[in-house]
Amino acid sequence: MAAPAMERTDVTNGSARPAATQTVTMAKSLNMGLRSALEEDPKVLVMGEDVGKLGGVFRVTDGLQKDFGEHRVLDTPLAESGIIGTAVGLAIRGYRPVCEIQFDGFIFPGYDQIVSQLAKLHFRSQGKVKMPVVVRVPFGGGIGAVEHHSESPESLFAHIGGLKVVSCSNPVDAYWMLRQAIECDDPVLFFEPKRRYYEKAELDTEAQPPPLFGSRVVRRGTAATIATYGPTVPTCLAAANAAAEEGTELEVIDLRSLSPLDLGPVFESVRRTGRLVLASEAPPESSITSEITARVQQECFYSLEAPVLRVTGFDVPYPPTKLEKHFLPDLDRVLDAVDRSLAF
Amino acid sequence: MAAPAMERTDVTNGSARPAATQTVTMAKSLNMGLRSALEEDPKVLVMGEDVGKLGGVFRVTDGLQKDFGEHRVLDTPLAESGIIGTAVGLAIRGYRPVCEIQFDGFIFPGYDQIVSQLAKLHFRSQGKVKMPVVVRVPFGGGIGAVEHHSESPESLFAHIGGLKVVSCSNPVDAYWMLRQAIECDDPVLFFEPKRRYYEKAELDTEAQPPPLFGSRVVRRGTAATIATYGPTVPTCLAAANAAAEEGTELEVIDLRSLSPLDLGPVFESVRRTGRLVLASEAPPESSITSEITARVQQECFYSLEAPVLRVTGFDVPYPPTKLEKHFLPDLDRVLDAVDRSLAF
Amino acid sequence: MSPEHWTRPAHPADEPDNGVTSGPPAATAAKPTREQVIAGLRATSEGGADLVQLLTPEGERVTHPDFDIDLTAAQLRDLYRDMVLVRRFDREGNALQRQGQLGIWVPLLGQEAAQIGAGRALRAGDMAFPSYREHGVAWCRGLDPTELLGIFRGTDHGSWDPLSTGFHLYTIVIGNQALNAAGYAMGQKFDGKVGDDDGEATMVFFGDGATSQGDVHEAMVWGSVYDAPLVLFCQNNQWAISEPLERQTRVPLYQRAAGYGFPGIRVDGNDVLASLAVSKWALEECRHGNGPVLIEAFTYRMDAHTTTDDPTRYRLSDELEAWKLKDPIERLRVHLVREHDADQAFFDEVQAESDELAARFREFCFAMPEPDPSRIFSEVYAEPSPAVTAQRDELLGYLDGFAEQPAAAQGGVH
Amino acid sequence: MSPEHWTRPAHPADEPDNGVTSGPPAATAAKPTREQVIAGLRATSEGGADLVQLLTPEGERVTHPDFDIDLTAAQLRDLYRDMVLVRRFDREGNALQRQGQLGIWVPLLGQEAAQIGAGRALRAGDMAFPSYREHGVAWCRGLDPTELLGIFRGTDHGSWDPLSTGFHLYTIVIGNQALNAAGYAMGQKFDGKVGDDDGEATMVFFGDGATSQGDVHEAMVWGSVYDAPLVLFCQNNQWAISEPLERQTRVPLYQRAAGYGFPGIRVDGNDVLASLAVSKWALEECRHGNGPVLIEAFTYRMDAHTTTDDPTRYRLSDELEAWKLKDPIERLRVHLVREHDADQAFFDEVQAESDELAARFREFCFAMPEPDPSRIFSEVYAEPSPAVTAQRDELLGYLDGFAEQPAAAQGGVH
Ligand SMILES: Cc1ncc(C[n+]2csc(CCOP(=O)(O)OP(=O)(O)O)c2C)c(N)n1
Ligand SMILES: Cc1ncc(C[n+]2csc(CCOP(=O)(O)OP(=O)(O)O)c2C)c(N)n1
Ligand SMILES: [Mg+2]
Ligand SMILES: [Mg+2]
Repeated sequence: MAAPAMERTDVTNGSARPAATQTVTMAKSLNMGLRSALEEDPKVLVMGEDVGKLGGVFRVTDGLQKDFGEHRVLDTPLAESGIIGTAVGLAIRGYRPVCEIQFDGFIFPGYDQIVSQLAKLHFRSQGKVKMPVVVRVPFGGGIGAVEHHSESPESLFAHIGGLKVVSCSNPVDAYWMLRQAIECDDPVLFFEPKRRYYEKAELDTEAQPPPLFGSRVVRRGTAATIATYGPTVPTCLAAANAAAEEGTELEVIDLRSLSPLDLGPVFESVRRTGRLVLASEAPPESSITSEITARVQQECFYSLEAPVLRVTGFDVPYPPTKLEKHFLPDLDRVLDAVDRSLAF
Repeated sequence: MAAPAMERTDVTNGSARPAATQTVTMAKSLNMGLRSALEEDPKVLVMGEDVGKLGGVFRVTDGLQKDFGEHRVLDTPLAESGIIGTAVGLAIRGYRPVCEIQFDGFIFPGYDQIVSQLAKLHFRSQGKVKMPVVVRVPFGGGIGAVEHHSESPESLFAHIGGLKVVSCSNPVDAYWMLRQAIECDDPVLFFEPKRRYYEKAELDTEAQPPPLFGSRVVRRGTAATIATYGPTVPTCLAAANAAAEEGTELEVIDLRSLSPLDLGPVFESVRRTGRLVLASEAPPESSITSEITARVQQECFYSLEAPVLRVTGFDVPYPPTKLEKHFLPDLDRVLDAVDRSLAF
Repeated sequence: MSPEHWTRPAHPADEPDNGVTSGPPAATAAKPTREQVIAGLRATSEGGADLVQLLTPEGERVTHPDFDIDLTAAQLRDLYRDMVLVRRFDREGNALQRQGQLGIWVPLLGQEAAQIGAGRALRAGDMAFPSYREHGVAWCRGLDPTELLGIFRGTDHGSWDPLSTGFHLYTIVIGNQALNAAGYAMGQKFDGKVGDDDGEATMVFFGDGATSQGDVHEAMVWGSVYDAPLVLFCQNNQWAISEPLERQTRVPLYQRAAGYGFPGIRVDGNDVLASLAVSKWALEECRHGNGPVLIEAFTYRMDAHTTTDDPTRYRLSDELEAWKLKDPIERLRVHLVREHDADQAFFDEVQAESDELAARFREFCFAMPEPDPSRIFSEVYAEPSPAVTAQRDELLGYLDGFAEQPAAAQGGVH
Repeated sequence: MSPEHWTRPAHPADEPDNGVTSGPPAATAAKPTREQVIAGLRATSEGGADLVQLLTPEGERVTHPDFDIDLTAAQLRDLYRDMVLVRRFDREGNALQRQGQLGIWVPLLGQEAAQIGAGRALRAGDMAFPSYREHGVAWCRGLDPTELLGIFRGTDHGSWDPLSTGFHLYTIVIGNQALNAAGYAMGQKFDGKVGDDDGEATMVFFGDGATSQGDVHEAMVWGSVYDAPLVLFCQNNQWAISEPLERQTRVPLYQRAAGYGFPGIRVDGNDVLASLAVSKWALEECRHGNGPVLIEAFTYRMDAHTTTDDPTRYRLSDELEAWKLKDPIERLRVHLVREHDADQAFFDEVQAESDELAARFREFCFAMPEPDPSRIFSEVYAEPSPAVTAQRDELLGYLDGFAEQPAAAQGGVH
């Protein structure tokens, strides 16, 4: 797969501001993405718990039910298997449901329908039945929430053949990636970094977005490569900025697509820098960062000057949130790993 | 963690045969393991679909309900969330349930209870509530079954902090590992390679078993290391025998414990051989084989003479079984990977 | 490895270190107790006072205050023909499995009336979501029975087109299809296809065991909350593999419906007229916006759960004998003879047609080609994934290597 | 990052490139329609003819043919005291959240009678499985209210001992605890603790929204199939966050029970006497082996779903006003004054006690220590995992580095 467009390496700093450009939070850009999709295709539905009148607990679906009605924006009964299972049926009927799972930790009652039906029906029917379903999941920690509200379960979907998995890291990507995910004829698990919902950027709704399933170099550098996704992209960019002040230029890659992985840009980068650090909030064991490591060590065997290092959450249940500052990869832990990599 | 006992490198060829020794299939040795546990501890329960009068679709629980009664061996209603969820409650009450999931592909309705309760209650309660629950899962392909009956979902559990995951590869391990899993105060996902259920070995029920959570070198070699688990252990041993006939001595490690991984023996081996091939039926993406690769490239960075290579299933839904011979790692594909590793 | 087995693994042939030839242990003496047999018989031989029946086991036509149906002799003969043909290819499927041509077969024996009644009540615009035993419904939806073979031979996961046939693919994970059907029925409603005589409806099939699954409950919740045109057709065949109905419920299953605010009806599932009448009524209710409806078809699984199951381990033959007296085909045959002048010529004709079908079914099975290895990777996604494409190319390249150098096919280290 | 927020993320403070300060968008004008308000009021202001009530909203004692209870004046005062104290620390929890001392609080306001009635019906040997709003039940089980604070402050996931208190930890994943409770109740039965007056029972708490989850259904299946001593206590507070009852069901929830073959009772959840009477009866039935029983306590969530919720977005204040007239505490107060000579001294005393409790609750909260980083890894397993131990050692070593060289705490590349 070709490397995606790399023009906009800093998405928050558009210089000329075209007419279609506005400053928006990620929550707002997602809302705009849903709104455009609902406007353009009458088959698009939004469904989930509290997505209607309340507009979702994060207000991502704010105002949509009011404007599109209760048959386009559905406040469903409280059961995630039901949400996914009926979305599958609606897709068979020709609809394009966009399901909201209220929090990461509540996707598991719907896991069976995702794995057994959503992921497999296209293959099972040899393409006769399409599954254009998007499952939006606010994920990750850092918001001081109670248990089950801060998890990073994306690897559990990347492991499942038949699913596609993406994660946005900024409001601009959020808008385009959601629109592209809704247009995609495959089931897409769409992971939204909830602690970034209220960060802002300039969104040009008439721009040409890069392909959905591509990674992107968001900062050029030479000393080492950092690859990451979702909530830790800003963290890693901040780490790279801090390193730059001390004269170390780090390359940062926003993976964006977690399955399929678009590792071409990572391989290319690692061949130049010889060093790779991966950052993710998820527990490391049998995860997406394990997978990237496995593929990089194979493809870049002779280029690596240090082992691939990972900065991640831990292989434990998410801790009480007074402790999450130690659980989540932060600027210091990322730079510590870079140091260790450079020391090899 | 210390490397486990390695005396018995070939479990099927005991030379002296003590009184407590008999030739058994894996299905039988599992049955014996359950029987001993039921006999020794009145808190042990066996529960699942058709485990009672029928003795399970694989007859692993054959005769147990007859001998221990319906309150020890429970034919449950048909719902996996119910099986796991009530087992959690029984464990809170002080029982030690051993749940049977009829086939790998049917564990997903119970996934939520496994992830949200079974895995987390010990941590949540800071040890006040123990979760000594074993979930037995006949897994893997090669039996010519219809969809959902041949999957290898173990990585989806290895990724979850709070769970332990093991897989046996032969009748002797099956007996001891099951007994140890039932004795363990943590929740253990116990993956049984169903296509090996009727392979036989000599079982000495008075032997001293190695620790449950340890890997084991099952064949000594020098040219390259193969690490594997469950159904592909015999495949890899056969591959090593074939290679030996051509003068190449391969070391084979049976991982046995998939979470926690006991990689000490793997590191030690790779430091000697410089080459590692991993074999597993599971799809590779974000899997246990990815994890092992990630850790080996880190720990053995300067010893590896070739990248870690993987021989696995593919990142697709399990295919119709006329095709499974191409999906499952076989002797030839393992040796092909060894060749590629040696060619580096 | 050929798909000769489902729950009984074959001994693997691809490994030299394997000397295992034995199958699973022989059936033990774990027979049901007397009490269990009596309880089982009581539970299963009678449907209770609420059972809707239009044709007695003796072939007598009876009336029902709420449900009735007016059928011509020709229509009755068609129903008879349906049931005979379906039973015939079902038996052939069993035989093909015994001969090693199929990995497994899931018999419907005894459930022909339930399925043909429901299936013939469906209209072209309706949609059916089967479980895995609905060969009779497949027949009514116009599938050629040979289209069912791939799943059981291991060449595909279902070959027919769900949309053009109005018959979804078989669903094996118990209960999943109930929610998928609820969603589809919601779609029919959102499409404005509900509300008058031309309305559409969806019918979902599941077993007595499936009623315990959360998904079936959630389908009832969704169906009722969205007033979906959904008929939940539960074939209570008294057994979920080895577990009798009492492992799933204390009370008749049709009574569940009231708790969700829609009607539940227990129909004699061995009476094709009653099954047809109740199904038609339920579908009409749904078409007009009065869904959902739950139908419990009280019937019996006369054969094993699948060809790999051994029912002698958990039920006594007395039970089967009792149910034989209620055979769905036999009662219609008697009725046709007594009341509708069906003569031997008619029965011979159906017999001949069923022989032909069986022969064609059989021949088709023998001639089914092996799927190509590339099929492992085909249509995993609508928009191909580079990762899967790379894996495909690697495998096909690897297999090509064997084709070119057959000597290497036995492996070896160079 | 401090746990100031649940559904409203804080703006992260650990990153220099972040200049975001705004919260979520302000509430929009998406108010309920007139029709919805009328429907809502009709659905929620009356429990219907089947509602079991012993004390009217006006404080009048009424009788019920099936359920009654004989309480002394002292017992009535105790119930009153319970409700006042529980409400008081509940309000304090809300206030502590507003002041940034708690990440979130889940208010029980309005549900005191349902919870105290149920909680006081439980005996020492019984077990309760709460959801996350059962502070009143916790109180009855003898927990000190301060034990509830850790979850909401983010210092732990529940600090009390479920076994010694007979009160399981709060369960946040909707419905999960119903199955855990069913299993526990099965254990009580297997232990021989069911069958006579000394029997044990289990009570599980969940909301109206939870009834849609498959797990709650499966708990009803398991409970009934195993005759488990399980009381399913559903607090129908009319709302699941923003969704009114009609998004979950067409008919009253207590009617679900009949479909599983056990009794379902709708009780006035704002009437502590009725809640106590029905709960006692249900627990007695279970102790004697006649479980399960479903209780639907018809009540109202008078406050927001949690402190991060904004109910003005989805319901009108009229509804709240209607329910205020049925306040559970007020009606018992009136009753005590009118019928049991409760004087101002009694009310002053309860007031003083509740002030003390609130002060202690508050002080405790302020003084709660930060957990140690090693807590992240503690008790993940009963038998430690080397992988987790290694991760712990690595993190603690890394943090030690900062302690030794505070200059490095801002990071940097050397
Ligand atoms: C989720 C799930 N669990 C277990 C199984 C294994 N299994 C296949 S059929 C069956 C029994 C089904 O009984 P019932 O619902 O009564 O349908 P019947 O087979 O009698 O038609 C079981 C347990 C499965 N297919 N799916
Ligand atoms: C499985 C799951 N899905 C979603 C949520 C988010 N959530 C928390 S409370 C709630 C509403 C619960 O309503 P109800 O059962 O009526 O209980 P109440 O809060 O009214 O007491 C939701 C949707 C959750 N905790 N668990
Ligand atoms: Mg059945
Ligand atoms: Mg509620």
